[in-house]
Amino acid sequence: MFFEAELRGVKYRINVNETPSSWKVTLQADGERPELHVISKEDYKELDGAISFLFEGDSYMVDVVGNGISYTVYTRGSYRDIPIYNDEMLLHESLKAGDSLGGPNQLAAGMPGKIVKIMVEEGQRLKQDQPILIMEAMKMENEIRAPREIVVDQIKVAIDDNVETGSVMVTFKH
Amino acid sequence: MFFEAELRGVKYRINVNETPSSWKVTLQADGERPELHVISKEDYKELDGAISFLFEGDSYMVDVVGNGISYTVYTRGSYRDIPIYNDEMLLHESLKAGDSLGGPNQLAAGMPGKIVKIMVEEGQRLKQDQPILIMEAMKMENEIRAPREIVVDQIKVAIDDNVETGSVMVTFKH
Amino acid sequence: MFKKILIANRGEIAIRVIRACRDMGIRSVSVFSEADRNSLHVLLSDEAYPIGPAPSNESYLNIDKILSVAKRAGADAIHPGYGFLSENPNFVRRVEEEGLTFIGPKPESMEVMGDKISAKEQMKKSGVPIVPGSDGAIEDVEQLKKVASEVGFPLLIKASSGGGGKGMRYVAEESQLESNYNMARSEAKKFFASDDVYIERFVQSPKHIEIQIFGDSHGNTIHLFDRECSMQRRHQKVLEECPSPALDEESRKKMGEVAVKAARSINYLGAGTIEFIFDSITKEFFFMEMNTRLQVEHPVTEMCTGVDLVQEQIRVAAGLPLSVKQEEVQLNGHAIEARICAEDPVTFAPSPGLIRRCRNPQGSFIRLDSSAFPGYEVPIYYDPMVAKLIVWGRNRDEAIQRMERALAEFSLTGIKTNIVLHKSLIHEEAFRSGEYTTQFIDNEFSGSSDNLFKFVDDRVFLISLAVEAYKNLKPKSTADHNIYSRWKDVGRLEGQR
Amino acid sequence: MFKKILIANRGEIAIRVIRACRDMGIRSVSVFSEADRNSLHVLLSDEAYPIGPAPSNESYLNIDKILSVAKRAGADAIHPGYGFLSENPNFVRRVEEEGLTFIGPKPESMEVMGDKISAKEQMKKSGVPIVPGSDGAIEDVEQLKKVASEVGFPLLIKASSGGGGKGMRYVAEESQLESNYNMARSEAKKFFASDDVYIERFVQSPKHIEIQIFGDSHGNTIHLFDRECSMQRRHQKVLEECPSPALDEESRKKMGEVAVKAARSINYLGAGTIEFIFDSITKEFFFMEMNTRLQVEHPVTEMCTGVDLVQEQIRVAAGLPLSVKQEEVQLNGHAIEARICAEDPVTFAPSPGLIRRCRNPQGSFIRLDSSAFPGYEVPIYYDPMVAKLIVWGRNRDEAIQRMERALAEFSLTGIKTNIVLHKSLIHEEAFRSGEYTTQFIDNEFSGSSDNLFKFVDDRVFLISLAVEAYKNLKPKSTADHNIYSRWKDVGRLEGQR
Repeated sequence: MFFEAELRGVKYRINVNETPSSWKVTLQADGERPELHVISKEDYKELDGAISFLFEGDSYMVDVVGNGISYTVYTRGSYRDIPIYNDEMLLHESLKAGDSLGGPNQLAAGMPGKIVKIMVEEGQRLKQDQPILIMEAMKMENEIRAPREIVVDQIKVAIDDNVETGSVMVTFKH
Repeated sequence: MFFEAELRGVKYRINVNETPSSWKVTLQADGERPELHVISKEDYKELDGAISFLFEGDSYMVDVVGNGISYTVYTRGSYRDIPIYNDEMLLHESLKAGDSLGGPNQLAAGMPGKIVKIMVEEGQRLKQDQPILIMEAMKMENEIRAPREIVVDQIKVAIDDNVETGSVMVTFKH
Repeated sequence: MFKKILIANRGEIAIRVIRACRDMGIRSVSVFSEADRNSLHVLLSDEAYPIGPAPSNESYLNIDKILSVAKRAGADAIHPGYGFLSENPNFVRRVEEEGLTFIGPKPESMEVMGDKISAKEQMKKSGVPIVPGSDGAIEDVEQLKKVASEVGFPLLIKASSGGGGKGMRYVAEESQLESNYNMARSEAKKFFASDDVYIERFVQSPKHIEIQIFGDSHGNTIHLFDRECSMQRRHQKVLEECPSPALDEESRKKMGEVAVKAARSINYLGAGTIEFIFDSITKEFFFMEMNTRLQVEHPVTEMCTGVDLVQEQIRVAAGLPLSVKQEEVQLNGHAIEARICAEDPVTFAPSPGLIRRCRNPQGSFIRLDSSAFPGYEVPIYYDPMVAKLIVWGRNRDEAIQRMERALAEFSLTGIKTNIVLHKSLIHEEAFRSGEYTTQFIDNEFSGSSDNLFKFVDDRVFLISLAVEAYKNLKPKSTADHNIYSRWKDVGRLEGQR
Repeated sequence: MFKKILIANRGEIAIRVIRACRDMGIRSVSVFSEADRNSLHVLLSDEAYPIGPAPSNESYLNIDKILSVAKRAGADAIHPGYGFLSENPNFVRRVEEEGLTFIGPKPESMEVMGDKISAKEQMKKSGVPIVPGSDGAIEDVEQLKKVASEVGFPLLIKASSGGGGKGMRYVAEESQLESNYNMARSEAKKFFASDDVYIERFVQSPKHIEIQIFGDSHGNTIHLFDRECSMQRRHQKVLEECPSPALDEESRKKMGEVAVKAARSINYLGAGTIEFIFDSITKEFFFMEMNTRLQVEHPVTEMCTGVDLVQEQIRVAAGLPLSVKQEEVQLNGHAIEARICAEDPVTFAPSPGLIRRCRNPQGSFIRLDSSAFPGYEVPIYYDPMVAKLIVWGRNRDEAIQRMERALAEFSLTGIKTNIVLHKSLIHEEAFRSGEYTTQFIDNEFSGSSDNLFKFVDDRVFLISLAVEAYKNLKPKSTADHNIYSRWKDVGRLEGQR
């Protein structure tokens, strides 16, 4: 199975093949030669909800959380948010593009929170970085700003509304 | 649903009724009057694989492990092994009686372990408490003895065999 | 001694108090909002009662509800933890009116120390050094200019009832003075309902060093040495140490004595903290404020003195004398605390949500006070701190090494946490040398993701990711052969491009 | 200093050593048998390699395999933990032949202290008090009778190469002497391949008190005070304390000095323990044996002295001097350790199997060294100890209270554990008074289930059980209406009986 992923600004082409006893994973960083890793399934095991991964002698406990095209991988107190794509994924994404999170013409909540202030009106033309609204989460106020010059279409939230991750708060005109 | 259970030598009749918002549990100890407990489902919730049970103001984190007619209940560093029966359970048990664990005419392993010594022969008549075999588990030798006066039918294990919980090791003549 | 204590708080500090109660054979009663039925303090306390909806002002700040649970449960004392009602003199009076004991200082102490101007006046009277500045609120622009020229630039304008950096303004030179004065007043009015502001000298290499003090009702007032809390981001403490690496023995002694003097001057009862601003260059220290409650970072003091500060609070509230005398309090070794928060370590944005896995560090010379567990959903309504990791060593180097070990063992996934930030901070030269100031994180630290995420081979991330993404897609592919075939064809075409 | 240490062990002690390595910036290499691929030491170490099948003699006792992994991984030292190869002088020599460093004493020390008779002779020479008894093995029945009449009854016959109570016989009076002698010899022959036995006085109210000693290669030998390990079942330690509640300061000082003298007499290198039998009545103490390795219960000493004994072992093995001098070692407070084992607390039968949930205690002044986690299957092949819970207090009472609190928080389900046994033991009057002897659990403790299980309201168990049993049955009932109806009919008939 073929994927593309991006990590710290570098694009990778990744190929995964499963055999009964191992995972064959080819990593190819942009402009580099492909690197094949044959990982025995004994060295890559699920355990306590995580993965115990013995890699080149080193022992890692890894968590992989996510689905679709957005994953987070944790290990040793560190983590990476890694976007990953393949054609099937892109197909699925395009099918649900109508209600995707924070698409180009809408503003969706990146975390659950409560709307404490709205600084714009429907129909208003905004400059890039102009404040749109303030959302409170965990005692902190987060100011959400316009991603570019844009015109507000609908405001779908009111002050004191609680919003969930992904809720569309404001739409923009095309 | 009606059950009988036994705890610390006392027999209990227990009746459980579920309503949308609560559990109605009647406990009746042998020779005592029945005691009805209405437990709100907010006070009895599953959490982190356990049960958070707020009972008469007290907060307990309870684990219930088991199935069939044999349960273990844990809380606050303490636990109880509690046999529980109702007619359905007894029916199920009788259906599989042929291969039940440690029935009257066989000796089954109560824990996983390794056979280190066998002191009897097939056909031998044993006195009550006469040693039958020694099983090793976790660096300890456990001597298994005859439950009563009995005659050995078949010996189904050999020295150095690893046995699992429930493995029949010796059968007796009827 | 009390039979039953109600804890008017949540999260790790409620659990901390529950443990002190258990240690003393006292029953603990916890309260919980609708967002906290599944929180650990509910599970660990002996008793637990609901007190209303998630927002704090309808639950943890609702005095009536808390008192009604206290009476219903038959509690004889209330521990407020920190935050919420812990520094509310009205709450203390209400508790006392109900015939219960408040575990904390007298309301009068809260009042005098709660207002920055009256606190400063009180301290000045007691001979505690304070930052040069205005005596009380600035009346008008004329006085502003006069006092500012005495104090000198740069200076700060602060709200009298303020905190957390709100209503505070930095003034580099005289030309900016009047406009900042007006902005500070309007912010103060907005946040604190009073537009009183004052000015004071801006210390250029400031460290935040505080002294733990303790008074009982038998006339004893002691200090339990110092804590350094200069590792802050926007006035929020991130990492704390006991003792401060910046103090020499003479300064330490003097600061302790001054703190005891300050506490004595108001007949302070219970646990309190005198915060000082320490000038790294001149070695002067000035009174900043007094916190009339237990601090988040109290465990570092416990690790180095062996004194259980929460048990001591309970003893003192019950009318017993302190269990230690000043000369018995020994500073033994070095402790560091890392506040583990549900937040993005790069942007510092809060990251509430479901905790998937939680593998806690263990072992020699470490302590964990955590409210996290697998399957726990960190609510959006409260503080993002989910745990405190505290380590001890015979000296600072040992403690730092143990912090590094414990952070590496700490696996908390599903939400974002600042574990990786702490890993990075303790490697910074400014931290290693002990010379960091309160400005370090905001002005000097390059907390970029490259800097933070240098600890693990990228290939480990990529391989794990790819195998798990494969597993997620595979069942779909095999279950629906058509889609699988179609995808394979697309994949092949793709491969040929 | 070493760059990489291989740990030739498993479970909690392997993890303990991994943590010391991390604290010192040394890479750790773990090894695992086929039964241990999922064990925590594999997950927590920096590197991990398989060494063969589950039985110890094919893996953790297999010197060739361990050395081959050490070479492959490029380790420069090997830490043996306790048990397994830790007291095997042949292993030490093999390690040294490979050019690696063994973290532990010289093989000669192991040899002289490993044989009970030579150990006793060595100690006698060094002026260490030993239990009155035969000088070396008993030659024949004639000598047996002569020495027995000098030593007096009751007495013990022990195997020279024995341990763990095997080959040991109690003789109450002269008439039982000869038969027991013969039985002891035949048992000794069977278990230890040598029928050498010796006799010694039976101490009537014996306590097990041991001294932690440490030697370096620069001529320093120190002790780190005492531990009391009298809470034993059939010679297996259950619960340990530091310091012993039975020693006065004079005995403590004397015992420490004697232990240092004993260690010096064999130029002992590294961590070792001199075990004494202490007569509660006469306050005499006699040398019992020396363990030439780290003890399971070493954390109680660490908690009270602040010295990390494993780091110290590594330092000393690397040729560095000890990090503390005798006069710097301070005994601070009191620590207690509970060994948490996968076993039935009433019958003491092992209880291997799958751990379902594992909620660990946390908070102030406690430490946990555990190899347990949810979903871990405790294997049948090794020791049943899965964790050590250690608590500290400024005094013994504080420590006991904290132990009670931590045990109450400890939730380990799926397997049976002795957590409830510890809860019961620390409530016993003999424990509270500190007067318990090594006979307490075997002879005085009424560890019946009624006694153990008195801590929780029975109704909590019954209600939870009934609701969960209901939930287990309900889906079946509704899914298959016929069975459900039939059962209901039977139930009704049943109800009418």
